Amino acid sequence: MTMAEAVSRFVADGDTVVIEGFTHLICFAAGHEIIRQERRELTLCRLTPDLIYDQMIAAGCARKLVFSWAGNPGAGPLYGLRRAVERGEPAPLEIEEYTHFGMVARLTAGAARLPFMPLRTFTGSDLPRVNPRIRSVRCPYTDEELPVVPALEPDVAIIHAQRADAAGNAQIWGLLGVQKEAAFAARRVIVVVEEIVPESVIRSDPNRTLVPGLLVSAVVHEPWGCHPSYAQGHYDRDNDFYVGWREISKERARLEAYLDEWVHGVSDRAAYLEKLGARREELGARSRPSTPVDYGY
Amino acid sequence: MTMAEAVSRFVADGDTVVIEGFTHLICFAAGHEIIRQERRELTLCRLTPDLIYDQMIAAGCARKLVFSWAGNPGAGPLYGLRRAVERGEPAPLEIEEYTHFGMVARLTAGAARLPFMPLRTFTGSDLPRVNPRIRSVRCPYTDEELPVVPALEPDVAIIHAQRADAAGNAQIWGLLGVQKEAAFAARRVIVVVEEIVPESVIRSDPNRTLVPGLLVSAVVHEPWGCHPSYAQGHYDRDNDFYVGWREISKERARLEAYLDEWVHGVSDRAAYLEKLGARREELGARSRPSTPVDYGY
Amino acid sequence: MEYSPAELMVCRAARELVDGEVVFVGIGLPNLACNLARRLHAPSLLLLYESGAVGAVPERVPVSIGDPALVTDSLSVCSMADVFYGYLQGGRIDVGFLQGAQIDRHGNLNTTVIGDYDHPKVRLPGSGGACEIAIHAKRVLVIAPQSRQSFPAALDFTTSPGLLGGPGERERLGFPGGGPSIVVTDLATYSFTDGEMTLASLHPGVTLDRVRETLGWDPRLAAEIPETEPPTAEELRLLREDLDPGHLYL
Amino acid sequence: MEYSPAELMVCRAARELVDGEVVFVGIGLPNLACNLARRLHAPSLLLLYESGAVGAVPERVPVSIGDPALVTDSLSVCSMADVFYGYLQGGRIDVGFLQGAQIDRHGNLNTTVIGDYDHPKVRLPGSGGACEIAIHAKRVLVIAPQSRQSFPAALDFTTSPGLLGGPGERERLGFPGGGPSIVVTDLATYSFTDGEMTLASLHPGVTLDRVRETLGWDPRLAAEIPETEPPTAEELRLLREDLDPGHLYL
Repeated sequence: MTMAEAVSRFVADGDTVVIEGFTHLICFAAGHEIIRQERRELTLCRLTPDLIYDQMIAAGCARKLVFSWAGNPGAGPLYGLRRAVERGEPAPLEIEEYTHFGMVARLTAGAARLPFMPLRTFTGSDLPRVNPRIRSVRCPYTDEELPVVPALEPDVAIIHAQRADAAGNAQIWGLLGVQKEAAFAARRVIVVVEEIVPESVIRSDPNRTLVPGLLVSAVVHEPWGCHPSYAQGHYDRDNDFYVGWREISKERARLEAYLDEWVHGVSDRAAYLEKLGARREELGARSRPSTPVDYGY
Repeated sequence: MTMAEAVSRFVADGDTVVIEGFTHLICFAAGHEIIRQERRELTLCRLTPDLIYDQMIAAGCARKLVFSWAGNPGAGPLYGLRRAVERGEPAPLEIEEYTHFGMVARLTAGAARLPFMPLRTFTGSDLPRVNPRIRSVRCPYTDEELPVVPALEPDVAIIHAQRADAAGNAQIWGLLGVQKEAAFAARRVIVVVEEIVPESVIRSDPNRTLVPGLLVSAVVHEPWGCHPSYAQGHYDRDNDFYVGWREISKERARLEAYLDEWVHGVSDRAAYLEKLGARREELGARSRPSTPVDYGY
Repeated sequence: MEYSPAELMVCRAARELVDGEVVFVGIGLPNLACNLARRLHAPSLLLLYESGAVGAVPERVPVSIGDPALVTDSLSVCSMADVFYGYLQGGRIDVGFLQGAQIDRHGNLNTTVIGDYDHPKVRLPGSGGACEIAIHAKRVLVIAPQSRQSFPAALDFTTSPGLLGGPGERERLGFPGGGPSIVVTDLATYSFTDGEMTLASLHPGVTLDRVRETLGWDPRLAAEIPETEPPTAEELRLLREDLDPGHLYL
Repeated sequence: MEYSPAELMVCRAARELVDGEVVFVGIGLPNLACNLARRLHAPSLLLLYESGAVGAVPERVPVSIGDPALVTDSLSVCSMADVFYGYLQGGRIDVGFLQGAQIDRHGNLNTTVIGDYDHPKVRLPGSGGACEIAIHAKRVLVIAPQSRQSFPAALDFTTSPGLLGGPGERERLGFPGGGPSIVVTDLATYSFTDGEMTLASLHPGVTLDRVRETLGWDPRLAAEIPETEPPTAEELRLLREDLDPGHLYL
């Protein structure tokens, strides 16, 4: 399925959307297609909104942001997000804020179809004061009050993986983030991959399958779909782009010019990559293969 | 470290002990050494007590059993356990009983140092009536009552793995059972492995590391340490032995004769294997290597 | 063609499975029924074993739920936390198979004790994953040989809930799954009406009297009670030649 | 030998780390401090990054907490659920590093907003994992440049608890970790006595007046206030030649 078709069929206005990936495997290709298709009123959830949600917020896709750390990792603020929160530009943005652990626990609960998860954090912080969704239960064994967070069950999760078979059985290595939890928690799952492989490759290492095909609504083959994020074993993070985002995003007009040129101005990811040109050669990965294991009996 | 030393140093009378592994990677070598060293008053915890706990109970090591399914998988009852429960032979055995999900949740809570975990099971069953440790909490979002189980934090967990480095960073493939949860839940961890490998092998596939060395008190190199259980990629399950256990265990005297011959009668695992002889050739695994992945950038 | 009661039970259960469904499989007859269905009308049936093997394609008859043959070439092998939290409680299982040492008219199951819990006559294995399968699978297929002992008027212990006391009880308790949809014994099959096992078909050669003699209560009868369709030659060939050539279970 | 305030801060923080400890590492100065300690007195320091890399041995300066160089050749790479449930809440972390846009005298930290939460003057990134590191790490090292803005009398928002209102409060709330043990700024280091930041050493060339001018309260003073030991030539060589040759952070 093409990304355009997957977004058209499985991402609707008003949806709660998770495009996950902790630094690693953030599917910019999907975010850009959502911008191009002008989805509106989305509730965007991610631990780290990162540049991708900064762009989607600046493009007017979002009504609300659910998150735990909103910065450009190692390179400053997310100005698109800040303009929305501080000044309501281009539209007001409601925020619902947790800690990383809180977001992990919310997706863990969602994946297990539990209404809540207990966790030991928040105590002594002002976060529960500004977020009434953070509550507590009394432990029936120790009688202590434990903080809890509510399940997060997105309408759609978009999960980038290094490889999957045609049915969407997806294998991920390197940083795993909350990709598995997000997939199990979601009502619909779009799996985007660097490589579609024969089922026999997946079956040769079944422990590596993080998202089973039975959860998957659509499989999209989109090589380099994460740039400027990265895919271990395929291409490096484009740190220069991340650092440069500070200047691009600082002024609303310049950020919008970026979107015009690099999102609206290209028809799909292939066109984006063509425009990216020689940068890809600099980012390509050197090989560091794993030692195989043996599944025989 | 030898198994004798590991058991001597890290398993004490009265301890709560978990030797885990769901069918796969059950460390009989450790169980036999505990019998040889005549540990007493243990609280033995496992989802499936299996033959190993049947033997340890018959040998008089256990005061209490915490479990969820007590049978010889596919081959009848565990008579040693039944004699202890039904007739108090060789000693009365207290039991504390859950479901598989309940035991998984107990170890999940223990691994996270949470006092309890919620889960949707038990409702409509008589199990909560006979096990007052199964309780409930009210969800502060949906107002429903959810069953909960208390954390299980064993004094010692014994985890068999296919390979580890000298520091105990252990990699497991095939059935994973609750090996990770048991290791994180325990105060002390003994890792037993088929193969000690250079650290570089572990580092070549870091996602495969299920038990990190920082949890590990002792690393024991004990090839074929699981027989008659199995190790994927190394040797098959000795199904004939499992089926034959029915006849061995049926009479107390015959079971004790088995222990005399195969446990007390051998000094260590090497002697057991020598006695096992040619059976090992029949059980050796054919090779089915995984397709490597690439960790480069 | 001659066939055994176990063969009939497997074939009848296999026909309950719909292509594309996700089945939580047990060892023995359920495993044979699933693999038979996969060879015939349900090639895309997805088999998930309690041990964590998803999309297993065992090359030999698995002797245990953790047989290494269930791992090799599976689509995914996950932890048991994922099995129970992610797949089962996550609502991903269409069909579960259960057996029971005792089964009552509402499809409630006992696999824990015969006699008193604290002073059992016979100590049985316990729940394993049965209680949660009974609660979460969208529907449950029960396979068990029929006798007055195994189908008593009242259970000694309820391990896994079926339809509990009758219609509406599962809904009242908020159970996500629908509970037992069929019971296949060596004599007959039963569906459920008004929350109670209802004789739906008699196996070839079995009389209504024989059924009554081997149940702990007088069974409710369907309006029509046809003969259970016997195994086909193709089903028997697959079972005997491919699926259980060593007669481990049949 | 000349050195920058950041170099001094890194070297001073590195000396707080004990060989064999498990450190929850952040990017920037904490990462440099940990890798410096690993090269000198703490070769067995185990570095765990929030992103799930355990025992990382980065071949280049990581630009982000999820840098691929933290993954390649790590001892283990796990899910974030394992990081927070297993390692952090599981009590496996000896040392955490925290920074803050605002820090108060009790070591409480604000990384959320300047101004009112609902109408912020400046919206900061938020907690990330800081709040749970502050609660669970056995001790916390705080590194931050010092100014009246960053060390105010009262925080605009408490993101991550330090010693809260003072002695005994963490214990009363059942916090597993001990909270901040040291604050290293570009001017001085502070330990904690009676739950309050206490000036413990002045960096070379810094006066007590300068410290007082750049804190939002009059600081408690240790009985003796020595000069902070400056970086050694070997520390500076490692930092400049090996650990941050591109001057990304220094």
